Amino acid sequence: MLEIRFHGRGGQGVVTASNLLAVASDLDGYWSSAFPIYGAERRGAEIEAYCRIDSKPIRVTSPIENPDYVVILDPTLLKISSNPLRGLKKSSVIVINSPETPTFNYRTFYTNATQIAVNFGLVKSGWPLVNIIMLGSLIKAIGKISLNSLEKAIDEEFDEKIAESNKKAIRYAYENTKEVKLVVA
Amino acid sequence: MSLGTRDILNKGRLLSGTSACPGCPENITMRLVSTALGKDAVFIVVAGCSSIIQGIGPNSVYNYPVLNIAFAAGPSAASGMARAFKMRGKKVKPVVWAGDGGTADIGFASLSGAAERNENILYICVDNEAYMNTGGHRSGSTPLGAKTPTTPAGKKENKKDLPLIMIAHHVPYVATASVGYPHDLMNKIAKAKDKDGFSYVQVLCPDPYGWLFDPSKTAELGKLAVQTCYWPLIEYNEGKLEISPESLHCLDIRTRKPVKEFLKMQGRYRNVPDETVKELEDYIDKMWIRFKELYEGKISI
Amino acid sequence: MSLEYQYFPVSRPSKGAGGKTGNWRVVRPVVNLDKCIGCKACYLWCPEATIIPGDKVSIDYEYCKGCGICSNVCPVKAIQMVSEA
Amino acid sequence: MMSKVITGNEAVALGVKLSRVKVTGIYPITPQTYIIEELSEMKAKGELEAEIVRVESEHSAMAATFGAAVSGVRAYTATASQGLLYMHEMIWWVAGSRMPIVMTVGTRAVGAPWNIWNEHTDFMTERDSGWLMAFASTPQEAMDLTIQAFKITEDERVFLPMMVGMDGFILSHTKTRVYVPSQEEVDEFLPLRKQPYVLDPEDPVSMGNLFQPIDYMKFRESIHLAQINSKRVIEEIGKEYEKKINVLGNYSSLNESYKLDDADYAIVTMGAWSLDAMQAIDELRNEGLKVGLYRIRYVRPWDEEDIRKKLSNKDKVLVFDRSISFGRGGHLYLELKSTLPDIPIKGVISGLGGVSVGKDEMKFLIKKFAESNQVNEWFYPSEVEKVELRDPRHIK
Repeated sequence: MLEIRFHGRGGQGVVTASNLLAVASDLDGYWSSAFPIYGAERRGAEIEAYCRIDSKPIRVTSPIENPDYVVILDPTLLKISSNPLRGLKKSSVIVINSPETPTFNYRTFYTNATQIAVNFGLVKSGWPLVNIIMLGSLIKAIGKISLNSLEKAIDEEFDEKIAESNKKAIRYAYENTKEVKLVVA
Repeated sequence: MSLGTRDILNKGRLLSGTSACPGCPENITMRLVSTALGKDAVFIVVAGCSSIIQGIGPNSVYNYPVLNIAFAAGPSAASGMARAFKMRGKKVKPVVWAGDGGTADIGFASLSGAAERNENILYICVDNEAYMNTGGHRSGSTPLGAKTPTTPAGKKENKKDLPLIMIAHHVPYVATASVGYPHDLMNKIAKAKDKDGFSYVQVLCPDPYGWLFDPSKTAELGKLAVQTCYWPLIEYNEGKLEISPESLHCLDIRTRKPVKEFLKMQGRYRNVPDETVKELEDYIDKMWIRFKELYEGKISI
Repeated sequence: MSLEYQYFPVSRPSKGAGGKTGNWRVVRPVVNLDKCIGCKACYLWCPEATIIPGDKVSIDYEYCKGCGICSNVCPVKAIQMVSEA
Repeated sequence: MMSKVITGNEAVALGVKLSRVKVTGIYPITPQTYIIEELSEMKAKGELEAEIVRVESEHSAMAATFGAAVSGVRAYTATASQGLLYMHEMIWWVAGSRMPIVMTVGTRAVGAPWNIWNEHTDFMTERDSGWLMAFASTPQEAMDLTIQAFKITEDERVFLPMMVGMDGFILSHTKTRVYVPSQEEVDEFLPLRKQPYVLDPEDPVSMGNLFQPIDYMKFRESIHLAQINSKRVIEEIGKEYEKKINVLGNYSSLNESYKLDDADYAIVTMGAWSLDAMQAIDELRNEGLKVGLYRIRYVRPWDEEDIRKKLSNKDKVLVFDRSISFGRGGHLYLELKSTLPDIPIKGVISGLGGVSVGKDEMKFLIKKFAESNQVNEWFYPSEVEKVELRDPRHIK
């Protein structure tokens, strides 16, 4: 079973990202379950969402404490808390929205999703919509969920126009996601 | 007079042998209302005297389908019924039958909600000005100065102005009536029934055992309440306020009968202090100034 | 499965659901047929539907509770309340 | 049947639509709000042929739903927590009136203090009301039970309302694969509405006026017997559902067992964490511990016979409760205790107010229980164990 944890801020589409991944995985024939931690958080607050992917029905329901993949939609989160890096295993992989090359002691993938969002016009109420773009990076890192299924999931979720620009953006993110050469400390 | 005695002979749907106290004004109202409504109505009776008046199951003296229901649930249950009948393509009017406690107090939120949604229901408040079924305890609709078991020294607050509150909901139809004027009541119910939306009719029901007067005087008290202008007979129809003919004299303070004549017949106003009577007169006067201005179009709600 | 155990709180319209209410009466209305003009005011206001209308009215004593409203609303004072004792 | 990745709330809304509900009285409360949003959305798109009464309180939501039901149409509502407690009076009224209605309860803690997260106390406090009470463990089951509920409640041997519980957030907000039947399949399964009486001027029956004490008592006995007799109906309808609609489901019995036959120890659970428990059992069995699960799906009717059959040969039983009857213990624990007076039973209360109890905590507890019996009645997962308990303020 793959366990993926998403970190972002309220209003960034953290929950939508986790949901879309679940739908895409389902289309690829896997079982999946996606859920958020719901609190009284408002826009801007730290938010987590979870997605599990497996070849058989998923039975565990608890929040993911030891993720295989951590997706960080907003790098500024790392400045306010250590939550995004909580409970990581040696084998855990970080996928982060970052303008520069990040340095973690984990296998890391990164892309400048904020810039991509601006370039592709995915900005709403002043906020770049990075959530779906980061899914492009994530499936690149995971390797076994297809871009095709993710595109289908996006088509199901959004109106045609929004879906089209998102699909272009994830493809771009998918193709331009970089892996950081691991520096062992 | 659109409804003559011939209609009444054929249409009254209250059967003899009720569990009501002798001289019950709610029974008079039920007979008159059912006459005006005809067959195609379903009654929703909230907790109150009428829950008991129907008699003991499996029989009931109300010759209607009746849904007896908890105190605060009348207007919402009626809303659900109205929607169900709409889905079934049936022209049936849900009629909420509630006392003043169920209307002014515990049921007010659901009444206001149903009015705001303009549900296709008719709400009838049989206003005997107290929780008569439990022993005559004060409600929001009990008038100033009235002695009840929970206000033994006389109520300190004025009667809640329900008709105006309902008018402020801008529903198609709001009216007041009194058991003293049967034809006025029946005409108003007939109009309310035909509205495709929410209508509210509040009927003053002088209660011999709560107001403490001889039951044979029920109709007389119902008339006196109107003649002294204590109880206004009005009609708010599609945004226009009308004063019913029986109450037109109230527009001029000089043609009103002194409220004392109404009060002196009731035990609940025995030994009422003069200043309370004065306050009550003042309340009545202000009420009529408001109605006059509304009626003459000087103010609107 | 027999459905005998199913029992629902439903009622049907029926006269006298509150009992034979005539025996609540302490005073009885008596119509003076010479005076009655058949106007049916008593019928209109009767809270128990116990006035039987016609050219002259009569009274259903099985259910009449003796409240006396009929006597009071009669414009020609044709109904007298008489003690049951 | 087609599969979709949807939340428990969406699954229930689809079940309601497929059951051709005609009127729903709705009022928002977290975590069920998405159900009524979905229904409103379906109606706006013309997919749902129903009247939606957007009332001003939960008391009114139940009253409106009830009013519609007595007028002869299929009616549904949903609520949670404070809302469920606020409609408590009407819940009793509906059952007393013997009116088939279906309601979803997205379970949630009850204040004070405010808490929006999952626990079962709200749901369990209604167990004396006369309603049939089922509880789902997956979004799939939430939908399946909703569709079955209409048929069960409208069976002439039952004629009682039914609430279907579903863990707030854990099921209501989790997106996962759900097999959704076609309209034709549901139509074939669910016949036209039946109910004990309809309020209609053509035949003026009335409901609920005063009856003699002896009649009242007979009505109460009738509800009790209908509850007991509903067991067979639920099994029949469950089997039919399995055959006609969801071949993957397991609805032929009220409750469910997992690796129980050869188990020395049994645990009892209800709701979503039952699946975590199954996972824990698999792992513990690999470690050689012979433990099995009995999952309560129906709180009412209570399947005393099956519980005795499945559990009376166990060495001991551990009951997990996500609810509390203050001063006495977990509700399921109390029920089990009265059903199995001769077996050592222990109850553990946890997961209240959204405290997360998963597979690992289950493993810890079961192991401890099996090996030493030393399980505290109140279990706090390690990460919240060091909660600072504040002193009450002493008022002079």
